[in-house]
Order: sequence, then C-alpha cells, then structure tokens
Amino acid sequence: MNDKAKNQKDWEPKIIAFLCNWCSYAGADLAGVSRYQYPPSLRIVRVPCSGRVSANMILDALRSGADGVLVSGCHPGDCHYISGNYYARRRFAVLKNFLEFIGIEPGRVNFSWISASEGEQFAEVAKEVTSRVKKLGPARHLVKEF
Amino acid sequence: MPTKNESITQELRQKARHLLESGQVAAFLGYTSGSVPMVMKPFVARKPEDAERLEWNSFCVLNLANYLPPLLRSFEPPRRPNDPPPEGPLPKVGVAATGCWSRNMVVQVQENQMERERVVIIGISSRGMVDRKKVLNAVNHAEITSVKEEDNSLLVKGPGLEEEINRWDVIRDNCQTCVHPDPVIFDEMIGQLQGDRDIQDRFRQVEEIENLSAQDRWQWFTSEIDSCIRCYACRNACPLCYCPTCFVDDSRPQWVGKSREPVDTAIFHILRAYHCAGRCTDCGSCESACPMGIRMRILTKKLQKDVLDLYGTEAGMSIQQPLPLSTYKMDDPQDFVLTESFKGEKK
Amino acid sequence: MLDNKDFSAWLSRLSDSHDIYGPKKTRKGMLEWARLEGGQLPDPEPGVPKSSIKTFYFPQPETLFEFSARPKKEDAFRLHEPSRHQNPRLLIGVRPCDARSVVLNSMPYQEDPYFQENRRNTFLLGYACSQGCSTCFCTWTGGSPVGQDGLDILAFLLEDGLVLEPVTERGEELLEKAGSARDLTRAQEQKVDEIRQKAPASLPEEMEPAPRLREKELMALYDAPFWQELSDSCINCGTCTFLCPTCYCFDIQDETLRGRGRRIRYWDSCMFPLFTLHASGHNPRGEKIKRVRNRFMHKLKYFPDRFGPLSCVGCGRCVRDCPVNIDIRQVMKELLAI
Amino acid sequence: MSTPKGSVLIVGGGIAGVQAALDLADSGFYVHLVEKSSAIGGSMSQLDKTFPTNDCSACILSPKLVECGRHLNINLLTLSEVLSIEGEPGSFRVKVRENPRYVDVDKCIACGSCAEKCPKKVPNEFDLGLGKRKAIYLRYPQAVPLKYAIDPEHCIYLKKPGRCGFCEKVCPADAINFKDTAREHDLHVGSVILALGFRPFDPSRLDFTGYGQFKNVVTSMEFERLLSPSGPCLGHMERPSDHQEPRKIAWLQCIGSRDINKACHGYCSSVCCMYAIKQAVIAKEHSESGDVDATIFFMDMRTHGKGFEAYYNRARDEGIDFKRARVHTILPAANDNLKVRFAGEDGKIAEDEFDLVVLSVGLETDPQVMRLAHELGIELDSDSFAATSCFRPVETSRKGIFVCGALAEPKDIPQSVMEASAAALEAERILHPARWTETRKKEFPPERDVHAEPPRIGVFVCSCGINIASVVDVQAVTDYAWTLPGVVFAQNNLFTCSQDTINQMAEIIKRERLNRVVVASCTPRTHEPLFQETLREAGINKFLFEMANIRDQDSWVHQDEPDAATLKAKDLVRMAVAKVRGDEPLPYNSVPVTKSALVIGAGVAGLTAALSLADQGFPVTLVERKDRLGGHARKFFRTWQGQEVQSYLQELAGMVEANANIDVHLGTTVEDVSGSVGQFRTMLSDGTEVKHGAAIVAVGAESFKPRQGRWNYLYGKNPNVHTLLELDQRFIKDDPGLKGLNQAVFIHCVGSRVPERPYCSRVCCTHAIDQAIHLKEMNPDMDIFMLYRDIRTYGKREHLYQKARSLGIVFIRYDLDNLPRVSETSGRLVVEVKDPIIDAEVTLHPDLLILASAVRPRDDVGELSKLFKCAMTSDGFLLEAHMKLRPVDFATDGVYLAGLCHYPKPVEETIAQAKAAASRAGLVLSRDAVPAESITAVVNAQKCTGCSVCTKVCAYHAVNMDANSQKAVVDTGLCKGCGACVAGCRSDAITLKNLGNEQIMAAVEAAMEDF
Repeated sequence: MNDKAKNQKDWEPKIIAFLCNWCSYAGADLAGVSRYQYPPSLRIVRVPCSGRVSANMILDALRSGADGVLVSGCHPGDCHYISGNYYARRRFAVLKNFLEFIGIEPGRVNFSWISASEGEQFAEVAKEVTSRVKKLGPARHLVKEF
Repeated sequence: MPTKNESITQELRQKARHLLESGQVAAFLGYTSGSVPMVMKPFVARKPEDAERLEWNSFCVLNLANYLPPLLRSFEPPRRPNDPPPEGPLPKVGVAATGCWSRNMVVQVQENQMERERVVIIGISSRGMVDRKKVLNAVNHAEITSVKEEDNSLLVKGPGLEEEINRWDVIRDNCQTCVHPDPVIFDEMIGQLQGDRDIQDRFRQVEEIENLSAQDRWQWFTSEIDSCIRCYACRNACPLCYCPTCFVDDSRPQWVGKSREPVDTAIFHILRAYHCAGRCTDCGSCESACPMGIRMRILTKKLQKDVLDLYGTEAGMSIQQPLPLSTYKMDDPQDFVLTESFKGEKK
Repeated sequence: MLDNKDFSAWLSRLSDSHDIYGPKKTRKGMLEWARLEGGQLPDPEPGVPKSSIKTFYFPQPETLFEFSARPKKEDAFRLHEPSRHQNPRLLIGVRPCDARSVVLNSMPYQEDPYFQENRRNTFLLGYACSQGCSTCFCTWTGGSPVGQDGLDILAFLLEDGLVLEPVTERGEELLEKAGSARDLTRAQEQKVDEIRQKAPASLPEEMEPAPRLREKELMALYDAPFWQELSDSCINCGTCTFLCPTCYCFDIQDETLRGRGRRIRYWDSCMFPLFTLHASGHNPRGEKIKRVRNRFMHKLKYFPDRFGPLSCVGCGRCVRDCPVNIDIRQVMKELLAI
Repeated sequence: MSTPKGSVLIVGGGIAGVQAALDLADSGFYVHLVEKSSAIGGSMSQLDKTFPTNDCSACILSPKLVECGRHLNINLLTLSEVLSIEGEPGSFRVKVRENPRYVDVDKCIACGSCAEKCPKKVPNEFDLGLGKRKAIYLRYPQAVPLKYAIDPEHCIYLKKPGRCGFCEKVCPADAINFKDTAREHDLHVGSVILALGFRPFDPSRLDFTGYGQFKNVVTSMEFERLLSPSGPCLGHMERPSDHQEPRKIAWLQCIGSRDINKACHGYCSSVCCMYAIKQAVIAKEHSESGDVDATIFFMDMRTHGKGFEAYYNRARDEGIDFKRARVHTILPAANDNLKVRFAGEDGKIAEDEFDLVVLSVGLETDPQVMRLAHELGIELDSDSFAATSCFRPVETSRKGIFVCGALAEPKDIPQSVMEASAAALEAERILHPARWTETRKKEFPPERDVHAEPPRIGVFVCSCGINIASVVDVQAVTDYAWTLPGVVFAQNNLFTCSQDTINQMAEIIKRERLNRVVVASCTPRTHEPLFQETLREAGINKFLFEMANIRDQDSWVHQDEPDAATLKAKDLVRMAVAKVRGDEPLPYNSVPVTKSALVIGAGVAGLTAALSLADQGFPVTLVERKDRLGGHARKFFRTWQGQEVQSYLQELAGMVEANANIDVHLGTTVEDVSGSVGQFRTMLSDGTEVKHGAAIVAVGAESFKPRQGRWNYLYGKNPNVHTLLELDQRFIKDDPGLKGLNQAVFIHCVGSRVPERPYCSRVCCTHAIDQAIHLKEMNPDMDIFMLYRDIRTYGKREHLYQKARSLGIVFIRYDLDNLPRVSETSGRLVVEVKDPIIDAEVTLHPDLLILASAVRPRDDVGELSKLFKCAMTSDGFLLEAHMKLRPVDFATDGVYLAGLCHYPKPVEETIAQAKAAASRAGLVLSRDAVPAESITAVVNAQKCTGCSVCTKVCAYHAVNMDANSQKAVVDTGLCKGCGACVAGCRSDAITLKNLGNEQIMAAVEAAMEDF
C-alpha cells in the first residue's frame, strides 16, 4: 500500500470481505437493490460458504496489505451447506482471540452473520467495519513490504 | 538409596528388555544420555541389550510421541501408495510416556497417524522436566560441564563453578503449570499415578499478556520472536506437525515468506501455533528444542486456554472426545460476531 | 597495545565510516551479534555467539534482484539491482573459528558475486581464545584458538586492554587510524605468549581428521552402522545447519507483492526433506538417515575431497544447540574408527 | 383420446406466457409462443422497477427473455396472431398469421444503421408515444428477438414504392426485404395457453382527469417510461411540458377501476396502489434535486401482498403523503402546473397544486383480445376477463385451453407467474404421455481444449443502461481492463445481457480465440448461467468465466462517489481477471433423479399438488401431521364466488385417497432430511424413509385467536364474539340461531397490520364482507356494521364490496390510534367507534361480533425450513427464491412451496400456487438426471496426511479415507463444493476446483495491488 495514500486524511481503507455466496453475498446484492449506501472500502470476494474461509486466507489478506478483513456467512442454522458456518464459528472465535492476543488490533478482523434478506444489515456492517478500521488507521503489523 | 529417576530408569530398562526379548515389540523408544550435560538423546533400543542404555532423568524434554508414527512406519513392509495394507498384525513399538506425551499419542490416534494397538505404552507420571535455559540463567550462562541430579536438587559443575540448584526452580514453565501429569493411555505403569494437580494460575503467563494493551502485546510478540532463525526446530520437535508439506513450504499460494523478515517470521509463528489449536497438549517440546530461547509455547498455551474457555475441552484427554475444531455445538459462543453484538446494542 | 578506553575511542571514530558489530549478551542471557554504536565494546564472554558470522556474508535473505510484476506495464519484468548496504562493516570480537569459516566458504563461493562483495565489504577484528569451551574443537579441524585465517586484525585480551596484531594490509591500514598505541610491556608480551601456548592445549587432543578421512574408502563410511542410531534421534530441524558457520546451502524464491517482485536467496538445510525433493515427486534423500549421513559426509568427506580442508571449523555450535545431542565429534571418531 | 401431441401453443409473450413456455419447454414439451408485437416481454418490459423489492424490471426479466429466445424447444412467432383453433384437448389445429417484418431475422445484426438513416419519425408505442422511433425500429433495447422491424403503417417505401428505401441501402447485412409477406402457419398442438395480458385503461374517457388536455397529466404507465433508463428521457425524470424535473407530484388512484359510472369498470385493478407507492418512492430516489413532494390520493390503500404493507409503511416514513380523498377536478395552473381539487374524507373540498399528475390507471382487457376470445369460444365474464372458477383458476370455458396472467383478472407479476406455471401444469396433465416426443436436445459445439494455451482473457464491461454508467466511468474501466495481464480483449456494452451482445460475445470469443471471460456487470447470482451458456456456445468450457459485480455492489451502493466507485470497479475487474486466469475447465456432472415427490401438508395446497403430480404418473408421498386430510380449508364455508368449500374438499380428498400413485401418511411429520435435488432422503416420524427427487412444502398456516391483549375484544369471554372461521362453522351447520339476529358487527384487521404482525392477511376483507352478505341474505332486516381500516377486496372481489353497500351494510372506518372499544353490559355486547365521516362516536349493540382475525404462520415452520435449508421472512412465512419471478421455488433446488405457509391467500390462489409448485417439481421429475455440482473438492494425495479432519467436517459424507492409501478421497456425486474441508485442512491437501486457495488469494492479492 503506498504510504502517500495512507497518510492522506481522506484515506479510504481497503477491506477484504469474504462473503458466502448464499446469504451474505446475496445480502450485499440486496443492499444494492435497495440502494443502501455504504463506504467504497470493501473488496468483496465471493466464497461458497463461510466454512470455506481459513485462517491462512485471513492472514494472507492482511499480509497482502488489507487494512481490514470481514468474513460473513449465513446465520447459524441457515447455512446452505448445513453446518459450514458452525465450523467457521469455532475457527473464527479461536483465531480472532489469538490474533488480538499477539497484538492485532480488535476491529481489524471482523465476522458477521448476514442473511439474503438483510440488505440494510449488510450496509450497516460495511459502515461499522469501515469506521472501525478507519479509527485504527492503515494496517502495518502483518503487511509484507519490500 | 537410588533417586526416583534412577529407580524409574531401572524399571524402564527391565520392562524394555522384557518387551524386546519376548518379541512383543520390535523396538523400544526412550532416552539415553549424550555428550553434553542436560541434553538427552532420544534413543531406539532395537536389541534387548540396548535396553541397558535407556535412561530417565529430568532432561527428557522432547516429546517421544513425535518419533512414533515414522518409527512404526519403518517396521511396515514397503508398499506403493495404493497397495492394500499388509496382512496380519504389524510389529509393535514400545515407548515411555508421561501425561502430555500420552495425550499427544491420543491425538495421533484420533488423526490416524498411528494405531493404538501398535504401541506398548509404559506410563510414567511426570515430575516435570528441567529447563536447561533456566539452569544456564541460574549460573549466569557460565560454562557447565556436568550436572548431578538428586530428587529435589541439581548439582551443577563447570570451570570454577559448583552450585546446587533447587530442582523446582528450574522446572519448565509448562511442567510447572501442568494439570494432568498422568498418562491417559498406557499398558503398564512405572510408579503410581499422582492424579490431576490443582494449579490455580495455570494460564498466568497468558493472562499477563492478555492484560497488556494491543500495542504492548504486539511489542511483546515481535520481540519474543525476533531472534527466530527459521530452523523449524519448534515445528519438527512437535508431535502434531506431520504434514508432508508444511504451509511454510507451500509456494502456490505462498502463505509466508521464508526469510527472517519480521512479517514472515510472525506469520510463521501465528500459523504454526494456530494449526495446533485444540490439539496441543502443552508438552513444551517446541520451546525446549528452540536454539534461540523463543517462548513460542505461550502462543499455543493461549489457544489451549481459549479452547478450554469456549468449548470446555482439552486435547488428548480421550480417544473418543472429538477434536474441538472438527466439531461444533449449535449454541457455541458467538459474541465475537459483529451482528450479534449489534443485537446486544439494540436490546 | 590499546587500553579499553583508547580502543573504544578508536571504535567510535571508526563508526562514522563503518558499521560496527560485536557479540553482546541479549536480554535472554545469550551471546549474540549486535550493532555497536559510539565506541561500545563487545561483551568479553568466552565462546562464540549464538549465530555464526555467516549472517554477514550470507544474509537471510539476500535479495538478488527486483522487478515489476505487472505484465504489459512498460517496466514489466525489467530486473534491477536492489539498493545494497554501502558502509564497510567491521566485526569486533570474531573468534578465530568463525573467521576461518569465511575462508572455507570462499572456496565454493569463489564465483559468487554476492558473497565476495560482502567479504570485500567486511573487516574482521578477531579475539584470540585464551581458553576453549567444552564444546570447542577447532584444533581438530585445522584451526587454532589463536589462529589468524580470515581475520584482518587479531586481538589478545588482557586485563588492562588488548594487543592488536594486523593480519592483512587492510587491517594494517585500519590500525594506523587507531593511534595512541602503546608498546607492550614485558609482562604483557609474556601474557600473550602464554595464551599462544596454553589456549590450544586447553582443547581436546588433536586428531587431524581431514587427511585421514580423505584416505578412507567411501562406501565403508557410507554403510557404517552407526548412522542408524544417529538418525533415530534426529528431528530433522535446521538448527545445526543454520547455526553452522560453514553450512552455505541456499534456496531461491521469487516473491511478488502488489505488482512488485524480487528474487531472494535464503538459507536452506540438507536436513529438510524438501531439500532434495524433485519436481517429479522423487526424493533421492527421502529418508532421514540419508539426510543425516549426507550432512556429515559433506562436511567430513566430500568437501575435503574437493577442497582439502574439512567443512567444519570446530566452533561447536551444533554440539551445543542440537536439541537431541547429535555430536559431530562422536561422528568423526566413529568414522575414523572404521 | 389417442396419444396427445407433445407440443403447446402459448398466446402472448408477456411474463406469464414466457414463464409458461419455459416451464413446458424445460419439462419435455415443444412450445409455440405467439406474440403480436415484434418482441416478447409484454408490459413488464416497459416497467422501470418492480415492487416490493425495487428490482430493476428489465434486469430480472431479461435473463428469462433471453433464455426463452435461445430455447431450443420454444418457437418464437412474433408479429403473429392466432386466427383459429380447431379440435380438442390433446389435438388442436391452430392457424397463425405471421405478419411481415420486412427484415430478415437471420441476417439482421441489430447494428441500428437502418433506424439511424430512416427519415420517418413516428411516436414510439413502447414509450406510449412519449418518445419517437423510426419507421424501422427495435421495440426496446433488450428486445427478444433483437431484430429490427419495419412498421408498414409508416414506412415511406412500402407506401410509395420507389421512394426512400434508405434502410435497404445502408444495411450492412442486406437484411431488408420489402417484398416480405404475411405467412400462415398450421400448428398441431396438444393444448393452448392464453396469456394475452391486459391493456392500461385509457383515461381520456374520463374528462375530469384532464388527460389529453394537459401535458403534465400522464398515466402511470407513461410515468414508468419517464422513470426508465431506456425511456424517452433516459431515466432523468422529466415532465412532458418543459422537460423540467417535477418537484411536486400527485398520484390519483382508481382511475378506471372501482368506478361503475364513468369507467364502467367495477372491479379493482389490484396492482395500482402498490405501483403508485413504488413510483413515488422511485421518484424521490430518482430526483436529482432530492426533494420531491409525493402525494397519493386514494380511497382504500390496497397493499395486500407479501411484503407490501411493510413497503407502504416505509413509504410513509419516507414522507410520502397519503391522502384519503377523491379527486373530482383537475384544472390548469401557472407554468403548466395543475390544480387538483378533491373532497377529503370529511367531505370538505380542498385544493392543491402540482407540477405533475400521474393517473394510476387500471387494467382492462384489450377489445382485440375480446374479439379473439369470442372467435375461440372462450367465455368472458361481465368485466371482460376470462371466466374461471375458484376451484379451476386457470381453466377457461373451453376444454384444453388454459389461461394465466391478467387476462383472467387484474393481478401482479408473481401471481401471473404462479398462474403461468399452473397453466403449464394443466397442459402437462393432459399431454404427459407425449413428454419429450417433440422436443429437440441442445447440442453444444465440442469444447476447445485450452489447457495448453496461455490465458487469453476477454473483459466485457456493462453499462446496464445507466444503472452502472451513471456512477462508474465504464469507459475508463474498459480501458483499464486492456492493461491487465492476460487480457487480449475488452469492450463496453449498454446491456451485456441483451441478446445481441450475447451473440456478439460468442462471436468475439471465437474470433479472438478467448479462453477466459470476465463480465463486469451485475451479480453472478442472476446472470452467471446466461453468460456461461454463451461460453459453451462459443466452444469453451463454461467454468472459464468470472463476473465482477460492479452494479449491485458498486454503482448502486456508492451513488454519490463516482470516483471511488470507478476505482473500486477497476479493483473488482482486476480481481476477477486474476481469479479467472487460474480457472480450469471442469466436467459437467449430473445426479440421477428419483422420479417421485414428497408433499408435506395435506390441505388444499398439498392435496392439489399431490394430485397434479400423481396424475402425470409421478409417485407421491403425502405427509400430514393431523390425522385427516383437508387442513385449514375444513373450516371454510364458501369461496367468494359462492362455491361450497366442503363438498369440493371431500371430492379432492376422495381423489387423493383413490389415487394409486399417492401414498398418504397421516399423523406423521418430517423428522430429518438429507440429500439434495433429485436425491432427497427423508425420515418420517412413523419410521418410513422416503427417497424423492423433489419436495413441495404446503404446511399451511393458522388463524390468529386473540385470546388476550389489545385485539381481544372480549373474544373467548363473551359467547357472541367469533372469528370468521367460527362463523363459517355456523354457516356450514346452517345454524338457525343466526337468522333471528338484529345486529352484527365485524371488526377488520384484528391482529393484522399491527406492530407485532405488520402484514396484511389479504383474505379477511373479502371473507368478512361475503359473510356479511350471507347474513343479510338470511335476514334482510339485520343491521350489519363493518369496522375496517382499508377495504381490500382486490380484483373482481370488489363486486362483493359494492353488493354489500347496495344491501345497506354500513362501513365505518377506524384506525390504529382510535380502535373500536368493545365492552359488555349484563352480557350484552357494546361496541363504540368513531365514524370519521360524520366525525362522531357511534355506539352499537351487536348480537354478534365477528373478528376478522389475522392468518398467522405456524410456529413449527422454522424447523421445517431448517430441514430443507430454506429461508423465512421476518413475518415467519417461508421465503421464496425470488419475490417476483420465482414465487414457488425455494433457493434450495428441488424444493417448492405452496399455500398459506408462503403467505395468506384465498383458495383459488392456493390452488393455482399448488399447481405451479407441481409444475416446477415436474421440471426435476421429468428428467432422468439433474446437473450436479462441478465445483467439487479434490485431494492432492502427496500432501494428504490422512488426519481425517476433512471427513469429520463434511456435512455430505462426501469425503472418506481410502482403505488402502489412508488418504482422503472425494465422492464428486455427493460433494456440494462448500469448501469446509478445504478450510479445515492444515496441509493444503484438499482444495476446491476453481476455488482453490491459490485462486482466491490471487484475487485478494490483486485487490491490494497499487495503481
């Protein structure tokens, strides 16, 4: 990430959002259909299921320079693949605590449940995550530079 | 009057010799002493007479479970990947096991790395192992040429050095906070089971860091690992790390750079630890093996703490109990989920 | 002869033009290379620092070149030199074994511009060892606790200061800038001589393995039974190779990042299974025993056959820090016993 | 009847006709689709947005039209009319005249140079004359077929041969054919479906509206065009007189509806209230100035559909002014404004001025259609809609000829789509022996092996009219795409999903030898299949494709940040390109189908669905939790048309019990469901395991019993307080006690349209009024009072309302902030309510108080929806896959819904939906195999440690340990491609095809690339 951009006051963070295809990605679409406005910071990556998202992927996003990460899936019980988000929930709970333990700021890595009918909710989450990341400023800790 | 460890050594030799002589096992995995004080040599006794070289003391710090799967495999007839498994029972291997080692063996059984039937486990209820680095600190890194062990003390000698050290003071951190010193699976025991230990502050080291600010935690983490030379002793000493290709060696995608640059080192240690989540028994091999004195054990300890807090399980307590990250409950905690905290606010 | 004050004064003068490093105790109590600022002196601990000085000749990683990884962009895949470290480096308190490793590594790295550039750029001020450690055995490998190979300056530490002997011309030039050197007193001369006498004697008896091993029939060594027990305990970590001053194996990787790329060279270890893994999936040294054997055969047989000396300087790092006590000294004895 | 024909004639190419055509063609029948205009799409294609989701109408319709246009088993006959139909069910002879297009459809490339050159400008009927077109024209930008046509009425050449003929000169494809003549087709089909739709009421008949005199009085349909990006002012809302943006707009409801005097249309057009609200909402959104005053003049606000009431509430919150008043004059005012004079509820006259007046015109049947109906012997009702009955909602008076959509009664899109599927079902019922006899199979060209080729990526950037282009600089994005690695072609299109672009894309893929394609447009969730098929037609594997969602997730959500949105669009394209570079060709897997169905719930919906499938020869397992058939309907007296429900129900149940194909399980519930479309395995509470290929959920709903709380009204406390169904019970028993009553009071909306249950229960108004009439008929002297909030007797049910009034039944309106108060003095009921018209308290002493209580979802629906992995609405009803166009499908393939569990509805709609569900299920059951997941997990044995984490986290038991190698192996038949195993694997040994770590991370890393 070029520092010039980062030092600017109107710095717009880049946040990688891993969204499950069936709920959260659809929720993001619905936000669009309903014209709920939110900051242009998300870079959405469509994955089949929140259960597809691994710790490696989240770390690699940070390593690549993401200022924040959002992983969002179906509400527990609604998983299109029955139980994917239940496993995800355990992986993420443990990972999030762990990343914060080693000093990654709370708010860098975020998780949410958003259903296909929650367009407004999606916009809310997008705003919330963006403002959290903006407060923290550009990511540095795990960003690979050379 | 022999010390406790001396009598364990005697019994171990007898049992090993018997197992080898009677042909119950093709080999017995234990420790023998080496050329450097306070460093023990994992040792495979293959002949009955080898048994006499077995030794047990407070410096058997590397987890023997780490050696089991490959050792067992070495006794299988060579076969191509898709050949059917050989007929009839395969040779067994005997092994000494303390609490944490045995729990790692449980995990290895759960993860299909070995069959319980193929190991004869000689259980030893652990009195805790000594941290060589603590001893060195105690003598201010003076040259040590010999260490004589009593039940509760160490007599340390070197050029112009002779000092008696209280054993408990130099016991490894993981052993000091160990709750389950007894083997959970074994075929024979040496000595008595001592039962779970009641440790009030088993996660003290972790909590101290949890209480720091995010900034200070990062400071702690980076300075803890900055001396890492990426030799992977921690990984290779770990009985849980048996991937044919470690994520470190993956190049497509390259999860982590291989140099000593801080980010690469950090990501290596994060993922190495995370891969042990719910599986680590806090045996301390990683830390004991590290040539640079990095306390990476604190990372896995943190994971152990959270898995216990969140899901109420500890690794390797029983072969039946599923590994926490490959199972779930409908009502697992999820207050870390943003949208759930929203709900909280709305209420 | 410089007393510590003048020595430190000299260093602080040099530190304008040189980056100075020397062994210091870390907060964890171990001796490790550290940057010495403003006349700081190294800690006078006996023995070698944790890491060998190969870190300076053979950095982890060495960037070979950089490039833009954006196809179609005008500068796409055009290679350019990374900006390299400019100041000459001066390493203080180098033990003769470490210094000698530079000479040994230069043999296979004769043609390597990066290694040679680093060598040109690095000055070594050695400290003679007055007393060997329990893990030392430099004398076995053709070295000496007071040896000069690879050094620019050799120093003998005395209570009241140090005696500096130029070894190379550039060492000479450096020393000239030292100034205020006083002549040695008789006592001091004696002390230096005494060190020269006693130091080697403080080590285990000499055994000249190199020539004797060169005579050995290869297959006999190769099939020696003790390899099995040796490899039984090995965990295949890189501790020995990464700490070893004379292990110089590397791997190369291209890293790309946000449209930019670089090719780096970083340490590899013959202890790692992937070290010899072929693209086909075949691995000529798939089993641990083969890897363990290879490491020692390389140091004690192949390298000597090719270059003469052993690829070992007897610093004892591998002996000291191997988590499972694999001891190259035992290996030598075993091999010579054949 | 000898073996029937395997083909069907569908008349009318609107959404209903198109849906029916697709259902039939996909389940084994050949379809002739006759459309009188030059392109299919009907009225829906003229709409800007659709309520209640505000979906872009063209966007959701377009894929269906294109699919229809491309379908191998649909024969599109545009510019065509049916002349005659002879014969009987199973074998009809149809004469169709296809009028000349004067443009050779096989040659026309729709480049538009003809229209450019054509000197003759004429009013464009697609824009209702608001805009102009040429004499040679395209009906609309996404028209299917996308071919120009010459309008002989206006073509100079055709009028005076020798003159003009420019088009012929400029046409690069030599497609103009002035000698073209009408052709007659003799079609032999097994059944006919009429989907002739409606025409908007022409308000010039009502002089008070000033329509035709004042430029700024427009119809709602005209206003749709004014809003539409493809309309006369390209989506910049302008009023006709001065092309200024209107700031103050009035909507006048019920123009040509509910009006027996001037318009002679007594019925309610049922969609106008919602579309007026929608237009008001969109107008506010659209306006550049941002401040538009919107006022809607109405009598009753009829938002009785799923999600409608919430939409209404949201509109009110957004400040749209709803005026309950009747407008009687519109007068001109300064600068083309309009004075609207109206009588408020209190009778007082008031006046207000507006920049623009929109007439919410009703729906009526086109006289031409009436004539055709007459010629075909199709009976029309007094409102000139096709006569149907509640129990046979899609059957016309002529056997074998079915009807769907607005031709039978005014209705909205989802209702029309349901009926379309229902009509298709009726046809299938007759013709099922001839399934697949006349269909052709789609043959794709052999796929080019691209393994060895370096990536040659083509990027297509869509403007989506102005949906994307108005925010994102699409040209800049296109130029940027050119600079990306592997990209050898990039292009910007107005509508990438339109037929011509689709065809062009296929051409470009071949010409440029592309082996990867990226489309930057809307969401892959709706459009991926369309583009993927295009890849196949161009001879490359369809999985070499990615989409960048620069509309739903960019231009629509960053409307005020064009620069940031453009930057983001570039990122998204770069990410897609990075991802597609790694995509590999995948096999097309399929799963064999168990040709039987499970139907859950044996109410009218369940019984109907079960019969509809069983009659086609599909075995059905019918599960009912109660110990008898009939469900909710067992409590009903009669339909609004007066047919007795109970006798019908007995007949229906009888047929089910008699049907050998139906296996009924009473007192049984569903315990567990596994498998997926084609291969479900369901455990029932009685221990039977059912294997089925599809499932229909028809578990019904309950009626709300206000035992306590605000809506109690002494219910359960005073014996004379009933719910509607309880009164029905007394009707069924023909309770003599009812005759002697002096006074009855009905309270509407008991528990509906209230905070805890914000939806409208849709059926109660009609039901209550019908009961009131019945009471009145029993005893004309009885005084009957209806306490209501809005009367919602939509469609033809409005006649009941009129009848009730004419019978002297008194209607008193109340609202939430002054509810009727019910008390009793010495057992006698007392009802007090404020009458807003006379503005006075009224006290009533009814002998009978009837509560029109809500229809509420069953509490256990949640469990079931989880079992089938279906979503629910916030109201607790089951959520269909798409509110507009997939009203009976669930998001989960192979599972469909019908009846009250979807939303409250009267029996005729339940029956239609049940038949629709059966038709959709037929799509699965009629084939031997359904496509299975191609994106499946795959194991790299060299990396696998055999730790079996993957087998533990796989919900489908698709990953197992190989007995020999002790490495993981994947059963691609079972694998659904969720990737739980991938994330669980520490060794990177198991991955998803085309969704591997390397590819996902390539996209992530691309996102972070600096500019």
